[in-house]
Amino acid sequence: MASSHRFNWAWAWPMWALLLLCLPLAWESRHALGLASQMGIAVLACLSFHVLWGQGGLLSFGHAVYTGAGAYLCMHTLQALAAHGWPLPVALLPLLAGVGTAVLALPLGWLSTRRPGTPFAMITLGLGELTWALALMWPAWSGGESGLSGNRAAGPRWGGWDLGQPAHLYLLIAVHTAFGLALVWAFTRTTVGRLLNAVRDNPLRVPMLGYDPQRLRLMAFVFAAFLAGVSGALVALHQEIVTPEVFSIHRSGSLLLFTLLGGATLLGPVLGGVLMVAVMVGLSGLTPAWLLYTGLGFMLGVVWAPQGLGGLVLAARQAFARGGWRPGGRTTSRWLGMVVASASAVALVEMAYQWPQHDTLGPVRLVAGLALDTRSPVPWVLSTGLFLTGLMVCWWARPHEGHRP
Amino acid sequence: QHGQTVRIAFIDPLSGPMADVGRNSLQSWQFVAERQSGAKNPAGVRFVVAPFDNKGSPQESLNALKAAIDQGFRYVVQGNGSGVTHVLADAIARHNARRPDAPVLLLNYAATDPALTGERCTYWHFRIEADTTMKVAALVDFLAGHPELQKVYLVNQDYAHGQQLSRHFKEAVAERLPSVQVVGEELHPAFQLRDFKPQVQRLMASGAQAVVTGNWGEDFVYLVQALQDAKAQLPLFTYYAALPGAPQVLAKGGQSMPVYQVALHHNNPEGEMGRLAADFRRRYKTDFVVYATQTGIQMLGAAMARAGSTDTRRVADVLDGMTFPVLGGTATMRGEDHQLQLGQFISRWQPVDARYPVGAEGTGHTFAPLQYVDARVLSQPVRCNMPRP
Amino acid sequence: MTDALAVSGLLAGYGQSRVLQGVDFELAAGSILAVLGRNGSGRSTLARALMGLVPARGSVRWLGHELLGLPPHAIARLGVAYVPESRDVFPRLTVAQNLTLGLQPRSTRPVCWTQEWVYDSFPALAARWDVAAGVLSGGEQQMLSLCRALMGAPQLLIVDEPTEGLAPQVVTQVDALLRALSTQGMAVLLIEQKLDLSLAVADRVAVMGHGRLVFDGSPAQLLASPAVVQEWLEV
Amino acid sequence: MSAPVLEVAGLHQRFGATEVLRDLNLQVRAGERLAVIGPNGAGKSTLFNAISGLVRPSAGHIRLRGQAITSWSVHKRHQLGLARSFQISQLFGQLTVRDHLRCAASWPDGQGYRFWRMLDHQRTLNARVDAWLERLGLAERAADIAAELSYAEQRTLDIGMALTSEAEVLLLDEPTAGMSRSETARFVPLLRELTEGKTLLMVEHDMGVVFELADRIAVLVQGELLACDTPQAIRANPSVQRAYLGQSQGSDA
Amino acid sequence: MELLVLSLLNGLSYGLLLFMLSAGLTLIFSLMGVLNFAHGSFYMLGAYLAHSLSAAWGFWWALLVSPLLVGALAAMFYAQVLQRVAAHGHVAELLVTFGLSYVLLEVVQLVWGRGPVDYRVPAALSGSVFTLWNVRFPAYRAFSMGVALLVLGALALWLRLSRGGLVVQAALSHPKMAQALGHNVPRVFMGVFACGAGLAALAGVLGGNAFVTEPGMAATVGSIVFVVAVVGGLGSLWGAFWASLLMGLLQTAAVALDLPLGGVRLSQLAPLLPYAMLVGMLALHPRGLMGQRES
Ligand SMILES: Nc1ncnc2c1ncn2[C@@H]1O[C@H](COP(=O)(O)OP(=O)(O)OP(=O)(O)O)[C@@H](O)[C@H]1O
Ligand SMILES: Nc1ncnc2c1ncn2[C@@H]1O[C@H](COP(=O)(O)OP(=O)(O)OP(=O)(O)O)[C@@H](O)[C@H]1O
Ligand SMILES: CC(C)C[C@H](N)C(=O)O
Ligand SMILES: [Mg+2]
Ligand SMILES: [Mg+2]
Repeated sequence: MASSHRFNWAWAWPMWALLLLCLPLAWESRHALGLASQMGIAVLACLSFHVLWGQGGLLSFGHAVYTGAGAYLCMHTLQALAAHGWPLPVALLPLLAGVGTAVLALPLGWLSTRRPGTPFAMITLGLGELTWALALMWPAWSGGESGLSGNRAAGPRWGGWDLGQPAHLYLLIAVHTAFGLALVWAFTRTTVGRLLNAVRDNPLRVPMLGYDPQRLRLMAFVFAAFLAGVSGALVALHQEIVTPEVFSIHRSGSLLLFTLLGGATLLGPVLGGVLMVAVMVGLSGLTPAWLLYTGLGFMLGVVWAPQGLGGLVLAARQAFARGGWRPGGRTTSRWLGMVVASASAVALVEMAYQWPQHDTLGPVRLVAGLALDTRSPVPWVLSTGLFLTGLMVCWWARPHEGHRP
Repeated sequence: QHGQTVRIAFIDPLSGPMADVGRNSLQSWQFVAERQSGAKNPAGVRFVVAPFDNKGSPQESLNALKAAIDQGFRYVVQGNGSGVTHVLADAIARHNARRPDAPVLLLNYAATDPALTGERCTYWHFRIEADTTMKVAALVDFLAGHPELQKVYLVNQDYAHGQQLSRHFKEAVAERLPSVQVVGEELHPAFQLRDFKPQVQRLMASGAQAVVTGNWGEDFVYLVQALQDAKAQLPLFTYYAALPGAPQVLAKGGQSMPVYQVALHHNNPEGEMGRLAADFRRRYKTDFVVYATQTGIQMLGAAMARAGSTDTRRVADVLDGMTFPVLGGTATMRGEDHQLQLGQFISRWQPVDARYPVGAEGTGHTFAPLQYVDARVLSQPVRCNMPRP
Repeated sequence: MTDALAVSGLLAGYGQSRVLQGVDFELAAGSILAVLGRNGSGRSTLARALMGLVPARGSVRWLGHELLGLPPHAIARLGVAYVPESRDVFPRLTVAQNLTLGLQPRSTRPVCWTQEWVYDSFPALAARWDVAAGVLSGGEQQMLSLCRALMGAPQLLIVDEPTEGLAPQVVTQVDALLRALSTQGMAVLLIEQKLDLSLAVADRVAVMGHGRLVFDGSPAQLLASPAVVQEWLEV
Repeated sequence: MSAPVLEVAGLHQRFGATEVLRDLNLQVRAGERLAVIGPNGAGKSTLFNAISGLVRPSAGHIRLRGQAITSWSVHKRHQLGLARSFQISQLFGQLTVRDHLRCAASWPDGQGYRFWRMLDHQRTLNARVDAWLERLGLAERAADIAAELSYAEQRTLDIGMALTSEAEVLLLDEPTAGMSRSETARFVPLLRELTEGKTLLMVEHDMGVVFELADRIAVLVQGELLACDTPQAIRANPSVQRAYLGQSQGSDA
Repeated sequence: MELLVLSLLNGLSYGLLLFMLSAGLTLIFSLMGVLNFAHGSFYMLGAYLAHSLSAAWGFWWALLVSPLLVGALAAMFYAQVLQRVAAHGHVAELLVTFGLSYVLLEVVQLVWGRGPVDYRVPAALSGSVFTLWNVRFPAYRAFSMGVALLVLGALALWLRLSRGGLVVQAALSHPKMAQALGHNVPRVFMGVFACGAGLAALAGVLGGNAFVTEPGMAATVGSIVFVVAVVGGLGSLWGAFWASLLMGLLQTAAVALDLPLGGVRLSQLAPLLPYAMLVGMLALHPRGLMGQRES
């Protein structure tokens, strides 16, 4: 994994922050706004995971414990605040929740970070499963399977600031995300940040430099927990409900997977977070086959970009720096082949999913006007043919790989 | 409002362990909506039902709800999972408070938790199926006629629906049928067990004479399999023995176990409902079991006709306390708690015969109606005082 | 006699950086070629390239086979053995297991180096035959790495700094061993730091600089040309 | 003569059945250079491991600068002024050469566990690191990833980390191993200069280096201290001849 | 008494099934170090294939062919995908195997539908072998216990005798060196991977009808197998064996006894036990029961 500090982010994060802050102005649709909010939150969560994995080489299978803890802390405070009418602005809850989570992470982190590698991964897995199950078993605190809900518009309002309105909430989220990104970026360039990389690469050597590896790991862990807590709290505010699901192993899983897919550079978690929402909210809304696409996406993604999508972007950037990308005959035709192949593959998949419910859902409509009747053989044969042709083109125009310097 | 299109968002599990039930419900809604669109409903509107998969999770349900609202849906139907219903009801109440101009209505077509029309009732939630207290009433009514069944064992899912069923069953027998005693009770995690052997072992050990379960979907299937493996013969009282997948399994046991079902549904309805069910089976190759969908569409049609509009606010006000025609009678949406007052069938699992020729899921067996328990019998006292806009 | 190993125009490197800029040399069976050079001059890269461990271009012919493009295990099965400078013993396997892995699957060559032989000639290993190789001392690991390579009864031995970390006595022992091997007809490519040792052992010495062989001749010739030593070996 | 800065008393080191170090006693005076020699597997590196805390001695005591450190953790020992290099280089694969030295210099520079200060802004630290890069001859490699260094460069970096920490007591395990003769020739004087006024323990098989650098030589055989004396005495010592030097006496020297 | 004996037997048979599952993972995860997230999916695929095959040719053929098919598939996957990314470390492997698990799940649901399929115990084995205190012990359970023990024996022998195990362990630390010694590391890895997958499938064939064959079955065993592998100790077959038995017994005992403690009942805690055990084990003794290494 390429360590993030080798790529200058000095300009990147303020621009990103600016972009985020401008989005709601650009968008009318509440749906798009919702998506953007979720992306912001997801990015924050992935950033927190990045601190552990990208910087510390710690692969956590139970990170949802901390996002979840943040969510519940936030929700409980929100309810209390609504109940007792505390003069505490809701906008501050995420930070509070973050701090609370960090405190919580101290003992758990101490337990988890004593050893890196598999023991860490598996302890976090265990803690994750335990927390999830316990939350379900303790409805008094977790609200049982239908969870706790609250009203984010509660609490004192200052100067027309009304979190009830999506745009305002969005701004809150954007600020936190930008702030988190800046924080992580800075962290990667501090002494501790660098030593953390050292621990990641060779834990045996670090003590000989006067530092206690576990303490370094623990610091990273607590910092990550803080970010996770903040993002969890934002989820709570965005959804206005928290269920034990926030602890589910699937949450931890998707956090892990998409951050890894993003890659170990600071760009990774950003891409990962955006992609996570795009897939799990966007794609799953578009097609019943979204899981299949996700699975294939992971496989191809890793085969093509083993360093993660972030790595891919950086590589492209360097490629441009070195005289740019010359679309030679081969490259273009390869891309063409890929497009054809994947398009027809999508057609096939969609038809495969549709034909059992042909009567309910009728023919497959990929693009306006084009209707594929899943019961006539024609579209099947056609798209299969196209698919194979596409593959053949790709193969014929494949790059001369590997064995040359 | 004539000629208008009413878009209804269907939010229920279309993937995961509850997917089969969800998909069947979706098909029912779409089928009924199509069948009653246009001239066939008093309001002359066109009903369209769009699916939103909530993967059975409250969180996802909220995402789905957000998406639906953003896409301009104002009518939401949901039922598979009382937990989810609670969440949606809360969220919708919040939303309607924030955007009073275009409120959202929630038609709950299956979720049975009484709290939905009790402690936690809201103005925007309408239940068009009997709640657990009513179904239990029907059960107790039936058990009263079977004095030989003294020892009852409860097996339920450990979430709102199952918990409430256990609780209210115990209350009801304690109150109205003291002769019956509950000799044991299981509350197992919902949709997580694959093997009910231990539960069944305890059940058999308890010397029970009858089992009552509200389990549905896979939890019902696996329970029955375990019972069959244990060669159990005691009668099984159920809510959801006709939902997709269940009859197949029951049929494997043949008649080894007497099975009863308390539901709006049985496999051999007469008249229009019969034709409807037949057409449905012809089209989807599966049974039409969610009758509440039919009731729901009829109710909306009637309400819109009366309101002379499809505007949710107006429709809600009309629904509040409205009595309207349903297949084979009338039903009333009680104003105080928005709980539909409608009777239930108690049906029995038996081989198809001349009188009841239609088998469940194409098996040689069917649910044949034993008795129709009238709404008046089922009706329960109001336990709700909702804030009204 | 014929040249068993013929390398010509060998280019190799890592990613963008090119290390070998075109290396040519021959190596006859039964002779020892010592490759000298400054640190970082690319000698280990040469070894790796011959073994198929780094992407390379050019031509490497060994007993009539073209080695380039073959995967390492195929090369090894042609009787080529490699002792890396970083020893690379398998830390979690015992010494004995490490040696076993030196034996090649379905090898047709006669096995002349048995574990007994190893333990006799390197008592240090004999004492520790059943401990995990990872805990061996540096020198012990070096011996193990060498013996492991010999277990496969190779005909070409590529050794990268075999005497590093060895006590003087053992160093002399290894010299003797290498000489013995070559007299038994094995071709040895010796990458060595210690000039005097190389000169003593090798039949021919090559000097590498800037990714090329800047000198190739007998030890005597090298000593006779102080310019080369001056430019490519001294600081 | 000054009090010993490092003192090893009655040190035993057992691993299961094998006894690697037997009743080892050793005193090192401040500012002296002690070379530890001995056949392979004699226990030299193990001795270093025990002193630096990588293994817990089975018995015996270790005192560093007057403190009993026998049960101290590794990093505490370093904080007390003990640094070492490894026989088999221990580097951070993904870090650049510069960052290696930065990490090594952080503690002595008083950085502690600071997570609010940017590395780039630590003037003294960076100045010190640049100076060391020059001295070690790694300056032009400063921006490269450690994994891309050649073997000898990696060895240099490993030793460089020990030196950069500028600790009182240095343990170097075969510093010149893997270095070509010329590199060694360049390195030895450097080493002498850098360890001026510091205490140096080194394991070395290159007798040339040993006799050139060491004030005293300790000969370790089979985990026992065979002799500990001035180079001349050791060179003359017949049992050492037999046990270690062999005929190739002072090879390469 | 009966209850005790019965749950003891149930525990054993469940434990042994668990072992068969984790035996495969012991090969793939703790030997090869591949974080294989598709293991549960191979288990599921095995069950579904067995369902169809036994419908076509009968159970015994299914028992034989289904694991072979899955093994072949796994081998192809390894050669085509896993091998390419292996160079980039375990994270890449984790991702692709995870992707595979999604794909397999969806494919299975496309082919066999989203509900459970009716895969039943073969008639030949549906009887019961013996009866203790009128507790019938199903022949099928006995049979699958036997198979599990057979697997254990075979694997133990293979690890003892063949050099494959050695090569894999060696390649774990220095893949290139192992290859440079003339061992075709990629092929060995492919073989071991396929073998592990085949074992998972075998577990599927036997577990699919002992329990239920449905799309969720992969997820249910997904993480428990890792728990077994780790509690047993990485790289240790016997460790995995004892760990599986331990878990099987603990869980069934917890469910059967079902003592009330505090607010909850023991049976509710049953699913937690393995993870509690995992955390405890790692906290106190990270090498697991008989592990050779920590990571
Ligand atoms: N894995 C690698 N990636 C990139 N560059 C490398 C890699 N390994 C070596 N190099 C570079 O290739 C050049 C030659 O390295 P090589 O190890 O062949 O030198 P050498 O002659 O063996 O020196 P030494 O005496 O230190 O072993 C060096 O400049 C080194 O930086
Ligand atoms: N953890 C351990 N377990 C068992 N034996 C060990 C362990 N560590 C070292 N040994 C043994 O102790 C002996 C001494 O090892 P050590 O590394 O100290 O030798 P050394 O003097 O450094 O030799 P060299 O000059 O080759 O480096 C070796 O035989 C080694 O096998
Ligand atoms: C569709 C029904 C099975 C839903 C169930 N009655 C519940 O309330 O959760
Ligand atoms: Mg080298
Ligand atoms: Mg040593």
